[in-house]
Amino acid sequence: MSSVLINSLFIFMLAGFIGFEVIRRISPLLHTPLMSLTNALDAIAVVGAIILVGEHKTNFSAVLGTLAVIAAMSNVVGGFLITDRMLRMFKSSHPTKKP
Amino acid sequence: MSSVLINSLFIFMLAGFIGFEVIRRISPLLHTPLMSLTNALDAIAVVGAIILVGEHKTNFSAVLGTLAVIAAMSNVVGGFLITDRMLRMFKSSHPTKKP
Amino acid sequence: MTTQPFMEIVYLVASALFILSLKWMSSPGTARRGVWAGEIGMAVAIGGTLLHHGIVDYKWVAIALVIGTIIGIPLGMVKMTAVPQRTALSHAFGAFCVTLVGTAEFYLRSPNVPHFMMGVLCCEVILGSLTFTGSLMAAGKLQEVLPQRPITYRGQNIVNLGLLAIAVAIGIYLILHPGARQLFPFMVGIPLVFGVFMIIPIGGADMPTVISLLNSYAGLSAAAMGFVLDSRLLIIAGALDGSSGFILSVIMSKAMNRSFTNVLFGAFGQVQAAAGGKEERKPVKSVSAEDAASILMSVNKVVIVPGYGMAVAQAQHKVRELYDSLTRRGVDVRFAIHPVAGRMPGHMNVLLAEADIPYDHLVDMDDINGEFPQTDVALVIGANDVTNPAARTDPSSPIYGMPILDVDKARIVMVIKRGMSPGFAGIDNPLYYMPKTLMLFGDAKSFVGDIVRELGGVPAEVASAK
Amino acid sequence: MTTQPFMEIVYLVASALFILSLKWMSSPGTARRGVWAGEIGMAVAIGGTLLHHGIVDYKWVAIALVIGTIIGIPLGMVKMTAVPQRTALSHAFGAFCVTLVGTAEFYLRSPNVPHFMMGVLCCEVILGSLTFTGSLMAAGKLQEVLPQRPITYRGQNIVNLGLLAIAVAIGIYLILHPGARQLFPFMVGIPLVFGVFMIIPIGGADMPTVISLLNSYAGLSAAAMGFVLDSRLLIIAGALDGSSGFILSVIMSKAMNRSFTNVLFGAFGQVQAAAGGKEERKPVKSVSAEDAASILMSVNKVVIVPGYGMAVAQAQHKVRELYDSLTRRGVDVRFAIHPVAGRMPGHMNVLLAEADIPYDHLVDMDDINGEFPQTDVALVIGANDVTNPAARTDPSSPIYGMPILDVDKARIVMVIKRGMSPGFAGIDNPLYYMPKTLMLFGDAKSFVGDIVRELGGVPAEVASAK
Ligand SMILES: NC(=O)c1ccc[n+]([C@@H]2O[C@H](COP(=O)([O-])OP(=O)(O)OC[C@H]3O[C@@H](n4cnc5c(N)ncnc54)[C@H](OP(=O)(O)O)[C@@H]3O)[C@@H](O)[C@H]2O)c1
Ligand SMILES: NC(=O)c1ccc[n+]([C@@H]2O[C@H](COP(=O)([O-])OP(=O)(O)OC[C@H]3O[C@@H](n4cnc5c(N)ncnc54)[C@H](OP(=O)(O)O)[C@@H]3O)[C@@H](O)[C@H]2O)c1
Repeated sequence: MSSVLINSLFIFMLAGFIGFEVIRRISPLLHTPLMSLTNALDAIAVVGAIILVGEHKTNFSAVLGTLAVIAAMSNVVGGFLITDRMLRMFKSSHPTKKP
Repeated sequence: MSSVLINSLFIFMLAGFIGFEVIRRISPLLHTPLMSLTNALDAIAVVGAIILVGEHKTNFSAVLGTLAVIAAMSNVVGGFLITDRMLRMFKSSHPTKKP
Repeated sequence: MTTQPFMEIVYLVASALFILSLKWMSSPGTARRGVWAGEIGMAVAIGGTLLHHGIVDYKWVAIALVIGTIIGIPLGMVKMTAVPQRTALSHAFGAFCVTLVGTAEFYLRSPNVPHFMMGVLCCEVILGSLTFTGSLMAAGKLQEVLPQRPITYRGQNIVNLGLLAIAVAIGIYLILHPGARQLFPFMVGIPLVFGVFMIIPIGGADMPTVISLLNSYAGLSAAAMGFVLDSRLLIIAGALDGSSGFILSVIMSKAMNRSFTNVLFGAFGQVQAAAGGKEERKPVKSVSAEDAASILMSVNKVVIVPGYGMAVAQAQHKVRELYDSLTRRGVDVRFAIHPVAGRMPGHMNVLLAEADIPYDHLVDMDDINGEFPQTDVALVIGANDVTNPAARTDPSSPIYGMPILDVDKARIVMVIKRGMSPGFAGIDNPLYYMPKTLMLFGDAKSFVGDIVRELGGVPAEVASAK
Repeated sequence: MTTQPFMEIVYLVASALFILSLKWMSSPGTARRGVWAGEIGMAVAIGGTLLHHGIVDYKWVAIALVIGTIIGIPLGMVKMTAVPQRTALSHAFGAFCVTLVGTAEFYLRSPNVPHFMMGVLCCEVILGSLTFTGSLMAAGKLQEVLPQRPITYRGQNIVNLGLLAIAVAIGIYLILHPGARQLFPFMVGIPLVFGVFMIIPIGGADMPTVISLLNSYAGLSAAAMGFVLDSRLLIIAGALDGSSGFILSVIMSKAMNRSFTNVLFGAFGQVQAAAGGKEERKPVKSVSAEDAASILMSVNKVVIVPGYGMAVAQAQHKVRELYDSLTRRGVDVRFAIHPVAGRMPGHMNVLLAEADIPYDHLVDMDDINGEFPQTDVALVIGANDVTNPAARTDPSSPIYGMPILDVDKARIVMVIKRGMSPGFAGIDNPLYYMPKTLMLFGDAKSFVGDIVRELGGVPAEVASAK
């Protein structure tokens, strides 16, 4: 068990490092869409909730799980939707226009 | 077991990504020292070899292990040594000199 | 979360896609591909999970997914100006989900929960629940259903920290005695209360910084949930979200030169009171839309500096018209974007992009500041603090040291705002009293509209003449 | 490799340090800190491992570590010009270690090795052993103890690929029947042979590219070993090494515009034969050191373009003297560094750094190419291909499309080389026949020395005058 946790620590360390490296380089132009994107990705928690509901170990867990799925799923849909809407708005003038 | 392998795949994926992200950004100025550094880091294989020798399960494995430790250890020492020697050579003229 | 190799592979793929998604997000050219990668990753992960052997009851899963989608769509269609509160709301949802799952897991597993595992579980639940109520409060303040102004009383910080301390103490007790089920509700409840109290003393304008902090909390709690469920995918997503929220808050506080503590303990509230409404009496030069228009007609290089006021007034489309008629006249128009102009990171970019202004004409502070000396007119539209020279010159100013747009270096400065009232920082702006500065008093939208009308008639012909 | 939590934490720390080490390597300012991080990580990891409960026999471990150190020190002290072969040699050592461990593990575990695990083990051993002999061969060719020229015979590729195929086939059989211990030696032996054959047809000058390929193989085999031993630290180090090797080879092949296959199957050999020694007869303008010196004295901006010849002639210190006396005269001197000038990535940078030339005067190709038109003299010292305008102009040239330094755009071009013989690519260089080009025939070291002597007398006084 403890080795599973250690392992999770490794994953966390690596992913955290990637997060810092990648996000530090994201142009300020995109900070708002970035927020909504990470938000949608974060909603991957839905998989945990799904299993909770699906396994239906106790009614209590199933009820909490259902609410959790609803909350997370609305983030998934809403997050991706608005991110895409924002990005569709970003248009480049053709470089010729540039000084 | 198989879950251990999956897990190794995760680690490999994450570390590989970090490798690409970080190394793509290393200035050409430092490509030679970079080679010798990664080389030294790679020699971390020595830990595997050490355990092989130390556990001394069979004479055969112990002998192979000993050779392996020797090879890897010489990379550790040699690699770090030359990298540091190279880097010590890189000097900056004070920014004033810059155009 | 499972040991089916097949699913693990699915999750591996999803993780890779998530990482690529963020990577592609780094430039406008590839950003949309990034979103697609994220969507595919998500679909793969959910699809794979549904095939999980353990799942016996599909009905409720399906129902929940449908309801979630139905709620999600409107959340995805909100107006661009509502994005800040929407973001806050979605943090609340995320944290809600995490807290619920954490709670369920606890009651399923306790009393036999290993110490470390219980520790992680406590982090998950505490972070989750305080993020939940905190984000709801933040959303409320941004939506202005709650009072914007900071509500402070003496001993506030002691009370808050006390609450948190109790929650943590309970957590520690639970780590040692995972069987104490009756205590768990308190470990959920107290942080819920703390979340509310935490936001009360913080002014509405500080919410964006708070939001990104809450963002990273949400990420961390999700990662913790990943630890509990041994889901690498979840750990990775959580870590990415956490670091992103953290980095954004750092960027913001830097650009506002404030410290987290400073934001969290609402120090600005006092400053506001103290610095507010000083030296209003100095004379300013105020001109009409005609005069402004006639000046703008005659120059070569204009830099437009949008700010929170443009957002409030919804003036971005009028600004677009101004941009058009000026460029049609051959005037070189750029936009100077301060990292914290408006009320969320990238606020101005999104609004101007919405108004179809090409993003390569939106110039970051560091790049544009060099150009102001060669600029004929710096047209400030509803921006204030981000143009305040006091940040450069007056060590006594509360925003001293905050990097600003050097509009005061331009040949002429025009400022569109409704009155002399200060901006977010609540301090007066010397810029307005400079001889080169012309104040254009009025609502951003209508005033810009007037200028466009003044410029009006001609461009069509000019265009055809060209 | 173990489940002692303590050790796992140690390895976690080591992994983090390794990653930071590479991150800090990215700029000269932090590079040395990077090395320290790597060293500490290594020390921590080895130290932690020695505390591993399983270790019963410390004697041999200690002996091996000492011997390794003793061998390592001279390997760390080689001359800078010997760095390429040293690198090759260390890849050989690394691969050797991996292969041995893989072999030992197989005999310890077989017949009960799960399929996937056995698959990884095969990758480890095959990659390891071919990298071992391959790197030895490469080192030999670079050290010139082996014939540099490519040795080719018909059907060579079929033979080689055949060998590899057999090894892989054996591997697959072993995956299915991990008990077939008697087959294992072949799976080690055949790749050893393949490694030799693989290098035979490749010319000495192509070795650097090969080396970086072998570098990534070494990394991958180490990572595979990590899979077998379930050591995350090893997987991470291997992945980092693998990607670094891969990226460097890509950079090199791009800069030489060649494909891996092209390098690996020695296609250049033919080209060399084909393109070698054409149009030698055209007239060239050859001048003496005095003339060169007097020109250099009279100009403002000189760009020095070092190449393989400077390395061969060990001319870097003389070049430093030249740089000094010119700068003392107030001439603006820069160095133009082509990514594949010399025979390994960063070759010129290391040599010039060794000669104490400040690295901020070493300018990358992309940055300097714009400056040549404003350059009075482009002084080419032992470089050839990287200055060959044919790469821009002549679609029939084998190096057409390879990015080059546009020295031909400078007002005057001076080329120091011993004769008219071609460079690595084995093709003639139109640059030498341009009217603006002056050939300075001679060994780089002595010729630069002469120029410095010619410039000689004056500078001291000039310096004092200043
Ligand atoms: N971007 C972020 O992430 C973020 C986060 C937190 C805090 N902040 C803070 O927010 C501030 C942003 O600076 P800023 O210059 O963009 O805005 P600001 O300093 O808040 O000033 C906005 C100005 O716009 C004017 N205004 C308001 N409504 C208007 C309307 N309808 N028409 C015309 N003008 C209007 C106001 O003056 P009148 O009332 O006289 O019209 C006000 O002075 C900074 O202090 C920053 O630290 C930003
Ligand atoms: N850097 C890498 O990683 C790498 C890897 C693989 C291949 N390569 C290849 O290597 C080549 C490098 O280009 P390069 O321009 O640096 O070198 P080059 O094209 O190989 O030309 C070197 C020139 O230096 C001259 N030279 C040799 N010894 C000399 C001495 N002692 N004194 C003066 N001149 C001497 C030679 O002409 P003389 O004999 O007439 O003197 C030769 O023409 C490129 O083709 C590149 O693709 C590079």
